[in-house]
Amino acid sequence: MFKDLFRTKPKYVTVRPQAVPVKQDTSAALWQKCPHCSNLIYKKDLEKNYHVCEKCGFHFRISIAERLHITVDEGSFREIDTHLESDDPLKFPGYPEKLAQAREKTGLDEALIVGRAAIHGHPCMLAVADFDFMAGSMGSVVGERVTRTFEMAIEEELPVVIFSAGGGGARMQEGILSLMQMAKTSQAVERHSRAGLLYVSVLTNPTLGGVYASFASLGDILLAEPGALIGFAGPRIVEEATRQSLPKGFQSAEFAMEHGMIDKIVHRKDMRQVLGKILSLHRKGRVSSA
Amino acid sequence: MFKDLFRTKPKYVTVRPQAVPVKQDTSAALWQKCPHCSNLIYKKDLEKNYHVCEKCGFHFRISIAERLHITVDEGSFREIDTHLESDDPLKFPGYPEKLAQAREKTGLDEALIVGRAAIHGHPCMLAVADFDFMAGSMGSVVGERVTRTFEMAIEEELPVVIFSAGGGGARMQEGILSLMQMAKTSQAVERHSRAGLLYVSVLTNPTLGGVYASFASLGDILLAEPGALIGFAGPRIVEEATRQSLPKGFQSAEFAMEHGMIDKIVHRKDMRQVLGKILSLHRKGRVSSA
Amino acid sequence: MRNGLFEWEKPLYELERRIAELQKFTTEEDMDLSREIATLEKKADSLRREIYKNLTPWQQVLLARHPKRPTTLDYIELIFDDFIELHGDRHYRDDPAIVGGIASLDGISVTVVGPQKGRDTKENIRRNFGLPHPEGYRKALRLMEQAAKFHRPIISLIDVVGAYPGIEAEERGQGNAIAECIRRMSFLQVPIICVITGEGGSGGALAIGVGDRILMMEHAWYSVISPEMCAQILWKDTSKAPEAAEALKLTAQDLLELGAIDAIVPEPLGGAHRNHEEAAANLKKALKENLQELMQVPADELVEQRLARFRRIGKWRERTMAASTSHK
Amino acid sequence: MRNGLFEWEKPLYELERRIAELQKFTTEEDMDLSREIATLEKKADSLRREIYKNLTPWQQVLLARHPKRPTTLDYIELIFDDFIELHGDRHYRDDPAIVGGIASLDGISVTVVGPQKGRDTKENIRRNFGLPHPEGYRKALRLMEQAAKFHRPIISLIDVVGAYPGIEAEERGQGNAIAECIRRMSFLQVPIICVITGEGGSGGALAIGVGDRILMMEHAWYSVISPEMCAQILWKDTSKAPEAAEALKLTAQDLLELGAIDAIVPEPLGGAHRNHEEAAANLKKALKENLQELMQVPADELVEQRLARFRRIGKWRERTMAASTSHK
Ligand SMILES: [Zn+2]
Ligand SMILES: [Zn+2]
Repeated sequence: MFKDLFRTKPKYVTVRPQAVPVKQDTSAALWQKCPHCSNLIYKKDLEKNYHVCEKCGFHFRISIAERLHITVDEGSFREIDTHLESDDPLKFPGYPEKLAQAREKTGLDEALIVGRAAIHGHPCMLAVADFDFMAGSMGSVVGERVTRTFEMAIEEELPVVIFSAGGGGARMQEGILSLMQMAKTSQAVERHSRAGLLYVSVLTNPTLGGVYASFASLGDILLAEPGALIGFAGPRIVEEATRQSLPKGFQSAEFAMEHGMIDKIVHRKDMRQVLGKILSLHRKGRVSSA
Repeated sequence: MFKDLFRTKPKYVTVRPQAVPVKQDTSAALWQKCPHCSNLIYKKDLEKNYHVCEKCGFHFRISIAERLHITVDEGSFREIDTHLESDDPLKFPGYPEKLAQAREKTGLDEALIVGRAAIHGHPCMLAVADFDFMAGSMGSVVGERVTRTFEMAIEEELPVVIFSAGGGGARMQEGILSLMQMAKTSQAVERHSRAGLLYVSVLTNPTLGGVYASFASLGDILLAEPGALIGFAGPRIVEEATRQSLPKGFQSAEFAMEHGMIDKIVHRKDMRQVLGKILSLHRKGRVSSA
Repeated sequence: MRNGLFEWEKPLYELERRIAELQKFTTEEDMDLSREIATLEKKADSLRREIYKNLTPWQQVLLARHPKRPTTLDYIELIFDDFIELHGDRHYRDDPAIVGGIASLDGISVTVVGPQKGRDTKENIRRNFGLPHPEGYRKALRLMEQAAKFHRPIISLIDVVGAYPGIEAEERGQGNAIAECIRRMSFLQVPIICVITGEGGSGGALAIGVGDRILMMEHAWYSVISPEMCAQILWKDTSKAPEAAEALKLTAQDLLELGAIDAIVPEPLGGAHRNHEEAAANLKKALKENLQELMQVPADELVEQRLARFRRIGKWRERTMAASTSHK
Repeated sequence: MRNGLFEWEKPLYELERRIAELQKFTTEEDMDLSREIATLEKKADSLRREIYKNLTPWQQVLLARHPKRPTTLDYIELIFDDFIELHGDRHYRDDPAIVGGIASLDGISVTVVGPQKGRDTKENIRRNFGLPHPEGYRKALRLMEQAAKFHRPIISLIDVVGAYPGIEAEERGQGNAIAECIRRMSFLQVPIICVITGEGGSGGALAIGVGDRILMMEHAWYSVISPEMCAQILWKDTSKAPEAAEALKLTAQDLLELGAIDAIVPEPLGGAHRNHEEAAANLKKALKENLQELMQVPADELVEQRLARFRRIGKWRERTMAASTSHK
């Protein structure tokens, strides 16, 4: 049904992330302060260094365009326009306005885009989230896009790579429909898995709530960027609920790794290479080519 | 192959547990002291009370004959003589003598016997261990008997109930052959499980080492008698290795339950009824008889 | 709430007290007040119907949290026979905030799981107020997978405000535990009936909420987020929970219209806490009817239908079309 | 042991030192001592062969524990390409005492798992001296089940004196973790090669020791119980470990005769610690040969053969027969 949508209708691309400009600070300041170590960094250096603080290794949040630029083979990304626009099914107070603001702020139509890409020559389906779009939260459109990513990957026997940044979890403005996207996406992951295909989930800062508690934590292999906040309940909620002070590094990628929740922490500069190796080790027909 | 052994050869029963007398204290004392609360118990009362201290609930170890008496439908137990006698494959110093002593002490030919039985009218395959035979440890014969129990159960589509008391773990006198019984029995359990059949493992005091780390902890449902010692490394080994004092109740059935390792603690007097209920809820054709 | 009564029940309570007085009078003074009593009772009856028909979403939430509302174990006791509780996740701990086991539903063997609130303070502390840790979800999953082995239907009774947001819960992977529950439950080849009996809070409810039938007790609520937390995030003010409850569309009626649930199980007038037996009887009837239907469906078809049902959920507009199209 | 040398190596060490002296002399003083050196080297060579051919079981045990013996990560580095270590059990903790990941064996993608001892004191403390907790076994199992999903062969490199006998290890279900590993590994539909590279202690080794081929490095040991613990239990005297080592039949040669292993991988003369590269090259050759054979076998047949192999293990007498019959 939905597959026909892609095939028969003209591609109507409103968003081409490669063309989206790196966000500009309107203050035109040349320096950026590291929120972790307070180091002052020359912005051009920051860009050259994958938006990572050279002094302390803090990974700044980056836009989808930047993520694609440093991750996939040049020119390989082809967005699949899903033609979907978020509706306001609950007539939730303020939701249309928030959507409009997010669109303006990010230049994106939703918090996650999907497409075909290649990494080190290995084709894959790719989805990338942007925290700046309503905290990367998952409503009907994000859930549907993630689901379609896995379905197309099944059809084309492709691995899936997803960069999550769903700090907002399931989007409350779409109520129960958002909650149900957790089930829908998890089921798509499992269908893809049962087809014997690979799914690498990359957790970037922050991945929380209903996004973490569904497709984002169900990868065959879970990678994370250093320092990324990863968890179900966010730190403030935990602090309020327990009235305890949180342990150092609570819910950081390093914390998650120590507690057995992720496979590997990968510095942003190494991400493309590690993904390439993983895809290579899983490429079709490799096992029998003894 | 082995099945033919049962079928075609004459049954040569040397051990009929129902006929094995309850162990007699040669001192002929009428009173027994509870090792847990030091309560002095009139022996006849102890027998009437399932060999449980009325004051503190301590469960005394009981013989296989007693276990059968209080657990299975009267007269239902039919031992399957496996015709197997332990050999001394490694020529291990002192092993033949230890076997001879154990045989004399218990009147059994090995640390575990198997047979067909019924509990509350539900037929099952049953295996019962006796700690007094070389600490209930598993060598080639115990491993083979357990394995055959599951294989016969598969053939006859029967549930399996096992009362373990393998405090001795894998029997060191048979070296690597004992260790491999862990694999053999675990595989038999899984074959039985894949046939969709029920296995209830009842952990009695003590169940440790290679017995706990194989078939005994692989039941669909794990029951335990109150206070039973359950674990992999015995408490003395843990104490020596860690040089820490052990927490209260360490490795007791209650401890195991709190840590999520067993399903239910069942007082000896209720065991027959609970097993009956479980077998009833799993009886064939029950689900579809809506 | 005072003495187990809500503000909005006050007029009713006054009437009920008056009727009781008159009845007492009748007995003690040997006076015939039957006409007066009948009038008042008629009035009470219509007031009752009016009140409970027009509850606001927030009032529904409060009703679903009534301390005397039947808990999971209450329903189990009233609906099933031969319940044997089974414990433990086989990894870390037995979580008392989730119970589960095997039982008989009028001769049909089933596996039952569900969060369990305490019925008094002591039990609430032991059960962490019914807020599960990851090991609770893993226990539920273990029991559900066992049910699948034995081709045994699963009944999931859901009453949980959310998964516990604690430090240890996060350490032991609350998010991944929920995700694994959702993923694996979705593919179990046995009939699954989920019932929101009280509170259905977020991922902590959905973790055991994927089924072939999703029922909801009349006064239960089910939402992506609790109204309080929603109010806190949106308006930095938890006292606006009533507005959030309104906005979230969390009542049984709303969810039926949104296609998130299949049917509403009626409660006794005034809520399940007023008559546990009646509530349980209604639920038992619904369980049996649905189970009998589901048991006719071959296992693989069941799973396909279950997946198709969730596959459809979501609402959006199509960008290429001139007018907006709605998908459901 | 002193300076990494055992008592029984002393005569050899003296000879080797003498040869080194003469060689130094040759260079420094420009004297031709080649005949003397050749004589001594011939003597050393035959002494070396004699010593390492006639090691007692206890000496084998000590050799297998040599602090410079290649560890699992050493072998991985020397044998495989593109190794990516993967972490965690997804339940509680990443256990540094067991490592695992994916890698390429000359173009064949494989999953590798194994206990990891530290190569110095600091690493040993971090890795708990290579003694795994339950979460270590659960990580290994997770990675092995993932290998099965991708039809990827499994290489299990075993060097562990036993599962850690600690309080927390028991709390988190050491026994059940081992049992589940054994049970599930047995049925994985991919080729599995297990290699006892150093120590193979009890259930802690068997947990990742069920395979289609079980290989053993020449000087490794594998036993139902460590010699020390056996001596402690039998004779209340750990100094009798050498006698226990003798009784337990734990050397590669003994185990080959007992049918518990399939083949012995030769080590460099004097033990794998003397030449990591040579040891790894020998192991790599054995892995490739065995893997190529196993990859010809259909997956379900593989599992049946694997099960049949363990099904046969055990020795007893038949009671009905007049003479004793031996089964193996
Ligand atoms: Zn910095
Ligand atoms: Zn007592």
